[in-house]
Amino acid sequence: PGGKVFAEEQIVYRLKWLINASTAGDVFASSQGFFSREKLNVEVKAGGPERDAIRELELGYAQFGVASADQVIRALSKGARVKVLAQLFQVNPLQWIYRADAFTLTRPMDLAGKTIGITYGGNDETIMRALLASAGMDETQVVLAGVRYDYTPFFQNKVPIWPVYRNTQGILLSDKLKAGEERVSFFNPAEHGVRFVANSVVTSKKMMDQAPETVRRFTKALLAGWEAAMMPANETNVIRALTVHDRDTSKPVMRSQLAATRLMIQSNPDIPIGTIDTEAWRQTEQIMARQGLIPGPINVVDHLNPDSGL
Amino acid sequence: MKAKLFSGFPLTHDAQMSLLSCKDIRFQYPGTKTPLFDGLTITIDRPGFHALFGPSGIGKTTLAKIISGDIAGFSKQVKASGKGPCLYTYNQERLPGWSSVGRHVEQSTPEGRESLRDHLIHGFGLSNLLGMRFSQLSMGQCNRVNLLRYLLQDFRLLIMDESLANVDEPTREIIIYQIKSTFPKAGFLYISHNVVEVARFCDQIIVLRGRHKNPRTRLIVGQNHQKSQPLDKGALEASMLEIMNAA
Amino acid sequence: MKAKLFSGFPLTHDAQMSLLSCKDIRFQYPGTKTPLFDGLTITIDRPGFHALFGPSGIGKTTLAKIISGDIAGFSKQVKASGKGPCLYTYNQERLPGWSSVGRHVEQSTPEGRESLRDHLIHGFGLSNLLGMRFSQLSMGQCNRVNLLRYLLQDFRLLIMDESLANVDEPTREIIIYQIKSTFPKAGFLYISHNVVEVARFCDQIIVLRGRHKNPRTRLIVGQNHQKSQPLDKGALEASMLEIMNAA
Amino acid sequence: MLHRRIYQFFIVYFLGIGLLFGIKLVLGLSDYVIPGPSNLWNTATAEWYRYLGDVLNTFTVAVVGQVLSIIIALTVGVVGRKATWFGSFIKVAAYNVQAYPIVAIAPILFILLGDGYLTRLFIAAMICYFPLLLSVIGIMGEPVADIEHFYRITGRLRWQLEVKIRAFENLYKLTTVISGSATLAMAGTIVAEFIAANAGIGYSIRIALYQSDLSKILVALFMIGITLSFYQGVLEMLGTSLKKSWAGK
Amino acid sequence: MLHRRIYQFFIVYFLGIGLLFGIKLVLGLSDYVIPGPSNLWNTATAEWYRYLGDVLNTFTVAVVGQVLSIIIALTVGVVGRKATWFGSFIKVAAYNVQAYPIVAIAPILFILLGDGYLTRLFIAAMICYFPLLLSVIGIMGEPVADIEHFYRITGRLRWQLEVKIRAFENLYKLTTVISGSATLAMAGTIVAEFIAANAGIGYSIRIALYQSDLSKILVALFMIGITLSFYQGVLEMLGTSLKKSWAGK
Ligand SMILES: Nc1ncnc2c1ncn2[C@@H]1O[C@H](COP(=O)(O)OP(=O)(O)OP(=O)(O)O)[C@@H](O)[C@H]1O
Ligand SMILES: Nc1ncnc2c1ncn2[C@@H]1O[C@H](COP(=O)(O)OP(=O)(O)OP(=O)(O)O)[C@@H](O)[C@H]1O
Ligand SMILES: [Mg+2]
Ligand SMILES: [Mg+2]
Repeated sequence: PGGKVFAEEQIVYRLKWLINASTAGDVFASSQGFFSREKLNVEVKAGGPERDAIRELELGYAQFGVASADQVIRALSKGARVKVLAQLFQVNPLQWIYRADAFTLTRPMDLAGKTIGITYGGNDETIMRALLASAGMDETQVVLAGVRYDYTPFFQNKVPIWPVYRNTQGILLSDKLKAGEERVSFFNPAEHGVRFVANSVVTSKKMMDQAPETVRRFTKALLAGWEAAMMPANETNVIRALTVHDRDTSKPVMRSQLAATRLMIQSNPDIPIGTIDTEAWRQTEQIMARQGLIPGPINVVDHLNPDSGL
Repeated sequence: MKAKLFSGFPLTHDAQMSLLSCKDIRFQYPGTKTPLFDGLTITIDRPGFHALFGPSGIGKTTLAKIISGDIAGFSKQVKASGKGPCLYTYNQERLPGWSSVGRHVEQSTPEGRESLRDHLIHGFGLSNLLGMRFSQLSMGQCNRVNLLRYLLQDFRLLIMDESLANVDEPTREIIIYQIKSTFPKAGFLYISHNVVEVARFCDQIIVLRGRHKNPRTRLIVGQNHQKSQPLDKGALEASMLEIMNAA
Repeated sequence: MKAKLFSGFPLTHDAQMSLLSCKDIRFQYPGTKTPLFDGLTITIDRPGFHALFGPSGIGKTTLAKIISGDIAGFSKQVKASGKGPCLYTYNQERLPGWSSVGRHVEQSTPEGRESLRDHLIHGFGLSNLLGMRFSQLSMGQCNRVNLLRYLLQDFRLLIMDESLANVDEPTREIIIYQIKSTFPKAGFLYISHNVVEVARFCDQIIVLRGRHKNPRTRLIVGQNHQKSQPLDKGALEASMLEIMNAA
Repeated sequence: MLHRRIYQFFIVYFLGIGLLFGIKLVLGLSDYVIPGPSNLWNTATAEWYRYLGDVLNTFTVAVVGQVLSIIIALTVGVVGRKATWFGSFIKVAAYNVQAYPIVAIAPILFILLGDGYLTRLFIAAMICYFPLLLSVIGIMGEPVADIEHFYRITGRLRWQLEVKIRAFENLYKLTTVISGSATLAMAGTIVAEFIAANAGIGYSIRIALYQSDLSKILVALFMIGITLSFYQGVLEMLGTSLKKSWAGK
Repeated sequence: MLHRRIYQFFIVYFLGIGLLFGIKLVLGLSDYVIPGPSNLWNTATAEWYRYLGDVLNTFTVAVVGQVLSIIIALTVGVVGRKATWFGSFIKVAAYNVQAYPIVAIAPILFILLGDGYLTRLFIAAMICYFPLLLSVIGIMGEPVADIEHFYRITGRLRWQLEVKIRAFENLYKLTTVISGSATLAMAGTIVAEFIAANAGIGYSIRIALYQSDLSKILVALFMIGITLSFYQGVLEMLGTSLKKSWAGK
């Protein structure tokens, strides 16, 4: 019989969020055949608020996934055996948007007396608290306001400092305000010493032990996909690939989003895409431990596999 | 004494006009093949206690509803004299359950008829039942309570569709005498399957006859007996026979 | 011919035993002050067409339900002879509305009684109504259809609570004669307010009397008239008088 | 009846939109808080066709979900109608499960059912069935003495017959609740898509919300409303003809 | 009746928990996916008191929301019961608003009502009222001819009396639906808190979800269930005594 001698391996890859510019490399790796070149048949599944890639790994619904660092650390503290393969975002896209004409935030002390939106229970809460603590500020010096998916309080200026994903929502919001003749700025905690890791690629320890070769091939293909997706030359193709899934974002917006994403995936051209920032992971664990979000130390560094894709 | 008590009660009926006249009524239930009535004509020329009589299923209830307007669309063909509406009451009506029978009757008594009400309650043998809910009454008690509240209303004609069917004969007799003496000038159409009763108490008896008989109705004169009168047994039997032959 | 037709029908009643005996029944409706029955005792010593008679509200329906078990808790005090249950039927029962009356009756006919059913349908004057829904029937038609389906069942005693109250007299007469001739050895307890009827057709008549009368019941022997017999008018009037005096 | 439902929906919808524009005008809100008419119109012309597809997708799930929920409600209602221990237990179980907000048990559902069509269907059915259940229990728990007496006393009253009698006697109430529950099935499916799907109008609404695009949401609501009005109208017509054929009137 | 409801709830809850533990055991899952007994127990002892407070907070909103929704449902149901144009219009409006998933109209609500107590109450009432409405329309739309005839023919049948008669004749169905709707009010309030509040158990569940902490969610579900069983039991007792006092039986 002709055709393929080896069947492609069936893989499910669960993203953390809906498909948008933040998942450019994931989608591109799949659409441009990076996976199939590695003899992998990968189904890239969009995530969502009720999705949890780590749970799906354990239940066998997925073999690889994207999870935020706080998810990984929490899961590890509860005995989940999960391994980090690559860190996609070098800079956490979670930042705070505000109207540039109203005030300027150059240092954490500038937050004093202002109303800041945080998602209670979300990692923006953790980050903001860590930031305030590292700046030696008391929480009573600011007003924390719980926010949800609905931006109306920000639009109405009731909560003037609002947490957003800089590379996606950030672009949309600044466009909207621009249309209303208002300028925006972003407040980025990483610039003030809080380096809280964002999305990373994870798999289960079982996968790691039983199919190291698959893990290697997957990581390699994925990172190659990201590499290609981030090249400005490929922008049109990336946008085409994303538009298949994301029909709601216009191309100009997507272009801006991709530009912003690039700066976060590859903040320093010398550091290869996917590099795990061990120091940032250590800091992330410390922050979580200090805020009582995990019961004790878990040495997250032991669960990072910086070489898996090489 | 009783008669005097209610001399103040407005008697709305004009003895000069005919009580009821139905002309050329045609009615067919939807979904049935033949009309129940086809050109039915009836006249009763004076107020009083009259009857509508005929075998089961012949159309008494239907005709009654047509006259009262419960079946709509016959306002042109049906005429009744006097002021006030034609009321139709039947033996399966119920009173609401949330308070006692006495309270409901009280609430549906028009102003100024309180003594009439108390008089009827007593005469109908309901005095001891006023504190009960309707659902606790026996069938005959239900019949009586229901009829009573209708008698308190304004009407030019009251059609009683087997309204006393579940009441024992002695009580029924008392009630009929009482109605006749209390409302001597009002119009009643009494539907009953009891020939003796109809022949004895009613003034005129409309007998509804089978679909293929001609004419469809016969008007027979009954004994229209009052409590104080002597009863002529022979005449009664003649009326009964006439009714039975007509049906 | 009719009687022969159904000679195969199982007549489950043993003429030696008493049909019904109730002993020392005490019953009070919850929420009422005085018991309706207090030590009530009744015996009917043989099958046949009997009656339960008494003024409205005296407790006929209640007693009937106690006997049939519709009001539970009296299995010790109530004994009835023969096989099969005591059935209780009343004039306000309805048949389900989703198919025709004929279909419902068909479905509730026990096997082997189809010819009995057809015989009764014809005798009750229901042949033309089988295609109709129950809600389209007149009151007397409802009465007949309902009674008919009970007669097709197994029973040791059938209590008919005003089951023919809304049927015209000639039809009622036909039906009663038919029941008596078709089920000569079964037990019936017929509740009716019609003295003539009760005195003429019933064998024994239990008269329930007012709360303060002693004894609470009287057993009167009626004419138990059959279709073929001559009717002794004098004896009938005597029975009627006896019943009326007892009540 | 059908066209009346639809033009009445138009009135309702445009009253609502008018109200929003009124608020915008009075409070002087900018376009990103409440979109203006031209913005809305542009969005409508650009998106209506795609949203129609999404709504129809959602709609098919909703219909299956509704059928499922009718079955569940009838089953639970019939079992739970009796005042027995088991009946009341079933009721307690059904009520409790209902009290748990679907968002809270969604993680558990994902563990049990995985993601995809089944979960979507299940959530839709869960949201839709409870109101049906309440009515079914209310209807099935109450005897229709005048009809049931014969069957009870002659030993013929199987539970099927009992259920049939009570359903028939309350046909108007049942058809009202069932045709009304279409609304709930639709809303339930949308919620399910909102939390757990990659298709359907709920998913589109979710993205529109994420992008803070109120005009898209308003267009989506229009498509939902028109579809539902149509469906409801059809259900009511079915209900009427059922009543006609079953009750013969 | 009350204690029966509560111990039946215990059975339901522990059956559910047992099922989860079973899955955990069979599939060898970590505490992250399904918490183990000791994990659950620790969370329970640590959090039950705080969650109790949250549940009671939610509960008070739910009760007010339920009362509100009963009022709305009765009002709309009474107006919409007639087969007139206006009646059917009110019905269309009520049905359509219901079909819009609350998450989609939350931004609009937010603009109109702000966030906080009112929005929470409103959403709770919105979720709870619709099933009530369906029953009320079903009940109010059907005449009770044998009782109403007298009042109609004598010109006494005001709408209040008509409503009273139909309500009374369907008291069992109404009390079933109303006491059952407590569940919906509770679920509705939780949803409201989930999408639009900073207090109550819905808000706590939301945080627990963010933290992927299933054991907290299970403890929260327990507190919700027990409160609701209690409330439901009380409502049923009230219903029974209402029936007693109103219907005299
Ligand atoms: N809704 C209906 N649809 C079709 N036919 C009907 C309907 N109601 C009554 N009928 C038929 O019309 C005829 C007359 O019915 P109606 O109730 O007027 O009789 P009636 O004279 O009052 O009888 P009864 O003395 O038994 O009450 C009957 O044969 C009945 O079957
Ligand atoms: N549920 C109940 N609660 C209280 N009292 C009741 C109840 N049902 C019946 N009664 C009373 O018990 C008495 C007997 O009622 P029952 O129905 O047995 O009378 P009946 O002899 O059949 O009368 P009728 O000939 O009028 O049908 C009546 O006075 C009635 O008011
Ligand atoms: Mg009639
Ligand atoms: Mg009786």
